[in-house]
Amino acid sequence: MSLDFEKDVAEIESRIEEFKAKNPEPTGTLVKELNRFEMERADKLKEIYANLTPWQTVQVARHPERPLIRDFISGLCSEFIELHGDRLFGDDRGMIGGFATIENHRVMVIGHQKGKDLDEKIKCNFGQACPEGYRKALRLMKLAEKFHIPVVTFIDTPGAFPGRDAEERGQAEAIARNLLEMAALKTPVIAVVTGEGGSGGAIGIGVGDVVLMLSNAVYSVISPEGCASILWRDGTKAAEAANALKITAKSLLQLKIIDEIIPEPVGGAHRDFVTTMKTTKKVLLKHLTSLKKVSPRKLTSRRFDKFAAMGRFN
Amino acid sequence: MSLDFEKDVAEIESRIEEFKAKNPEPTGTLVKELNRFEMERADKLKEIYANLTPWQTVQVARHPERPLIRDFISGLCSEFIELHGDRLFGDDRGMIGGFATIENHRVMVIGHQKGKDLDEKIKCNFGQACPEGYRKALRLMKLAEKFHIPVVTFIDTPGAFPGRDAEERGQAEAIARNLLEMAALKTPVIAVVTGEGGSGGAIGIGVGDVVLMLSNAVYSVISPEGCASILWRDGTKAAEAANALKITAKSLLQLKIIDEIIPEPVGGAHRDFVTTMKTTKKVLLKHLTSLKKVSPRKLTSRRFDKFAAMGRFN
Amino acid sequence: MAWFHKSKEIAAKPESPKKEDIWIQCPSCKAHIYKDEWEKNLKVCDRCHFHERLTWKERVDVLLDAGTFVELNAKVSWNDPLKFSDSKGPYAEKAVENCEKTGMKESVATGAGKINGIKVAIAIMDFRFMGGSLASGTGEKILQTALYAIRHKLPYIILSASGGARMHEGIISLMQMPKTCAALAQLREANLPYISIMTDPTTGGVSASFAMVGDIHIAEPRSLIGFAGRRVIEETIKQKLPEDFQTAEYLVDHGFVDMIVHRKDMKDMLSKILKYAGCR
Amino acid sequence: MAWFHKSKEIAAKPESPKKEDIWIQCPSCKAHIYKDEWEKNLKVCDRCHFHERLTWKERVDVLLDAGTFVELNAKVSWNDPLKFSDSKGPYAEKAVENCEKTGMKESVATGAGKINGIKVAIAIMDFRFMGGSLASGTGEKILQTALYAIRHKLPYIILSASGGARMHEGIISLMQMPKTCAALAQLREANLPYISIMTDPTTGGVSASFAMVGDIHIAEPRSLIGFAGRRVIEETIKQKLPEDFQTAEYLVDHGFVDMIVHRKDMKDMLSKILKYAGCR
Ligand SMILES: [Zn+2]
Ligand SMILES: [Zn+2]
Repeated sequence: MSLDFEKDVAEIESRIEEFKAKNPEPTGTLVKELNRFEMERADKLKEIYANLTPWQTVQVARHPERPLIRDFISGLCSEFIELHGDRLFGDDRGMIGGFATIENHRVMVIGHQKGKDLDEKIKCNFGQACPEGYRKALRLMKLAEKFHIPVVTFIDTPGAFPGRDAEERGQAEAIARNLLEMAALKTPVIAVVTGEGGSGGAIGIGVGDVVLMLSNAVYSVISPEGCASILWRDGTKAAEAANALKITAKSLLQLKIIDEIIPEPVGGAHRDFVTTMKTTKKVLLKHLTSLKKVSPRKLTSRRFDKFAAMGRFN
Repeated sequence: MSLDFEKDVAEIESRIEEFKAKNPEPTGTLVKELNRFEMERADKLKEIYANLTPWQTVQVARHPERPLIRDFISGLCSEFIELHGDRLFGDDRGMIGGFATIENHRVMVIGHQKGKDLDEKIKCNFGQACPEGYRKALRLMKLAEKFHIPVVTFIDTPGAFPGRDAEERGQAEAIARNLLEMAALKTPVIAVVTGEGGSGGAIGIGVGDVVLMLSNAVYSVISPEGCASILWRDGTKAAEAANALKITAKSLLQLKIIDEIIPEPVGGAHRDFVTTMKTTKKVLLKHLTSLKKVSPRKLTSRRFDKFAAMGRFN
Repeated sequence: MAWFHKSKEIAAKPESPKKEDIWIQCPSCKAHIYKDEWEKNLKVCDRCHFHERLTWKERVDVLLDAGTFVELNAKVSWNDPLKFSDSKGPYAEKAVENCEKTGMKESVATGAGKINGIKVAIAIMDFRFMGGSLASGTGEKILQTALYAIRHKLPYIILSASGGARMHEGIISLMQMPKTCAALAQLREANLPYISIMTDPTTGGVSASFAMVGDIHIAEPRSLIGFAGRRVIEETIKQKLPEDFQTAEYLVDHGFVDMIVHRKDMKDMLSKILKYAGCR
Repeated sequence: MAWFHKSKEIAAKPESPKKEDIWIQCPSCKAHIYKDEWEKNLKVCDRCHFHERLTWKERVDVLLDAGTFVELNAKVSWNDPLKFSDSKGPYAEKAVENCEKTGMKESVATGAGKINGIKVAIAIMDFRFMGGSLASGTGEKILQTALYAIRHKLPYIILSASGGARMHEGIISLMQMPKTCAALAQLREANLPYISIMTDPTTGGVSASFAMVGDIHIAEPRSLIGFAGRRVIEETIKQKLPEDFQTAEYLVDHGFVDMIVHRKDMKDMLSKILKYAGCR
């Protein structure tokens, strides 16, 4: 699937296809010509992605082929043992987690699950977790704390599920509880915003010692559409809202909300899973290794200082 | 309401009524005669209650006019501030609790609520608590631990609610969790079996440093009817089962399951709330005063030893 | 109970009273109520028990012993970290307007005071300041007051009144959720009591952070309390929600609020509870 | 994997095999299965994945490294504190029969052993002994093994298989619920891992005590797990329950079981999990 601002690339790609159809086995100058096309395509892609607007970045972050948590797990981990349930009410498919091994690090992986096909998407509410999802996440974090293994969360949600049942079962309480307990958790926490970092639903598993973000991910207090419809009274002004909200990795690094950007391959993570995983793994391993050396007491005290400093300007 | 084994008393009572109807304003010998009737009644009642069988005790423990938790609260406490909810799913009316003051002791009171009239009975499932009831109880106990005030539980339940929803929301987990957390609770816990101590539903709030029991209360692993229908394959053999199960306060004191019996007035607690409350208060105050002096560490270690010794015969 | 003495003093000498000066209409049941009676009732309708929103100063008058309130963090003000502008112009202009309108610098006032003689740290949100929205200054004041409570071993009381996070500060306002909760984690670590009072409305990012992690949760009658907005939920589930959805009473039934307390009883209830928490 | 070698050795030399010696019928789907295949499959039907109940010795063979199991608390036996008798006679007689039938003294066997080289404390309930019921001896052995785990800094694994508390010991059997949980509270205090494995059936007082407070909850496929009995619930709600009610799979959906693990994979799964718990 090609995004609307990629139409120049799409055009080159269709020329390439045409060329290949005409020349099924190119030789000599034809090969050179094909290479030229390919380079032209790569240059165009690079140019576009070097200059993505915030709203275009939102499109990339929401791309239907963007790697989801299960892709990250299989791309990064040599072992994954999924654990289910909140021990209170249910097992939210929109929030998954379990033991995982990344190289020589045993960790607890937790994150939003958007689902690949429609069936799965419906089962996991398109990545909008319910209270039982946040409570499952908390249970696994407390287990990680007991077992002295770090927590790695993958954030990719449009937001916490805004349903009647979710409200009745305490969506607000579940997120709030996680914020408090994560602040006090005596084991390292690394949060990675991989796609959409949607408001309370994102921060509900996002209180990390280190917060990482893929270069085309977004992280925001409200969706650009939601903000536009409230502050611009016009949902179509989403691009302007996206701009104003400063939701890209670059802006968030400047604002000291995130600690490091994980660069995506040219054209976005969805175009090259292998490279995306390789880069993500490298950054994760670096932080896992360094956090391992910090005492639990120092960890929580640093984590407090980190979040306490956010929005302190006086 | 008169119980079937009280028919001799009932007979005397109806004679007294008859006598009073005939002699609305008795004088002289008539007064003496009336006094004789009254004494006869008192003697009979005393005789019956001194020789209650276990199955008769069950009838008294379940008497519709027996004092319920709200009666104990208003009879014992100068202040009660009810607290609601488990912060997870709901507010179980079958398990109530809150801050209370007994003389000069601030405590957390928690207990089963059977309900007085049919409406209330239905709302609180006839004292059969749901998982959210046990979780509310646990929340209040943890709050008491934080605030350094003792917990006093009042046990009066046919058992935990055996409904589909209760199972789905983890009746087993909720009770089990309470058993573990109560064992570890760093504040004094006094449990009082006031009526029916029904199996898991009772012990779910029954892990006390001191376990008290009203003299006509019962406490059992299974209802006599349930036991009879399984082991005798005949539900009408409840009296035999009640006998075999050793469910009376006297038996349980011998078995070292309870620590002290709170004597009820002659004829049972339902015949004299005032005396019942007075006696209960006295016993409670004695234990509150004595437990206050024990350090939290010593409390939990003694509590462990106490329950660890139950059923240790080798 | 001392009540609105300052505002009443001002309002006490009308030159020539018009009808609107003598009675007001209850915003909920539309009953007509004499203004004096309304004020005497702490802005609560005695017909429908509707609790009108109060300013932070009115809250101080209702809850704290007269003359005991000391404001803290008064210098902390709103910020504009994103240089935010929307179709109605710059956030900075709007913020300045709100400051002028309310005499506040942010959506919360914080300080210390006494409740029937018991010293407390307290944060009081004021809905008039940009809908009581949670922004960097709000979070900072709530955090600093928690730290003050820890330093002075005081119980902490927060009165929430908020539509949620303030979009104009973008992600910074979202981060006030973990920030305030991290402060409350420290308070818990210090074993100090925290009472959360939810007033109308307590929604969005405020309900999903400090308001929902109290040792005790008290709500004013009929207050709106919830995470997502009614309209969003109705659009999601394609169904009408029940009338009492997200009311304080509804939250009691669903296990998230300990008790509903009428405004006139709030102060005494707080002091009673604080005594159980060992505060003197 | 070593499997039932002892029992197989005995069964290996039939004099003249009858039909019933060659095949068995799956108790669940009624399919006919060659006995050799059935045993090789660890008594699991490969058609319907029904997991037949195992004896504690079979469990040892499936889960522990060969020759590593050391029994503990072997002298602890059943008790008759109430001198209990029912219509079928004294409990004592029944208990003696069960001892003879099973070679056990109580419904659980406890000890220590190794799982792929990792040392563990383990308690294995056996349904053959009075329906795996929880009684004073059972509770005492489970408690003592927890204390052993604490002394030797070992993870603790309990395999439950029980219909619930043993009525014949009355209140004493009920008290094994807080007793075992108090032991597990001590284990938690010592920061040691506890894995609860629920096999068919795990119900009543066992589900409402030690089985449900594990760090990790594993269940065998299709195991019955629940508090109240199906018939009691149906009588209470006056409705038929769904077919899969109280199955292991149902409990995963409702949040109470972490994972369903097939018998043949159980040992490896345990050793994997124990490594995450820091056990060597
Ligand atoms: Zn009104
Ligand atoms: Zn089968």
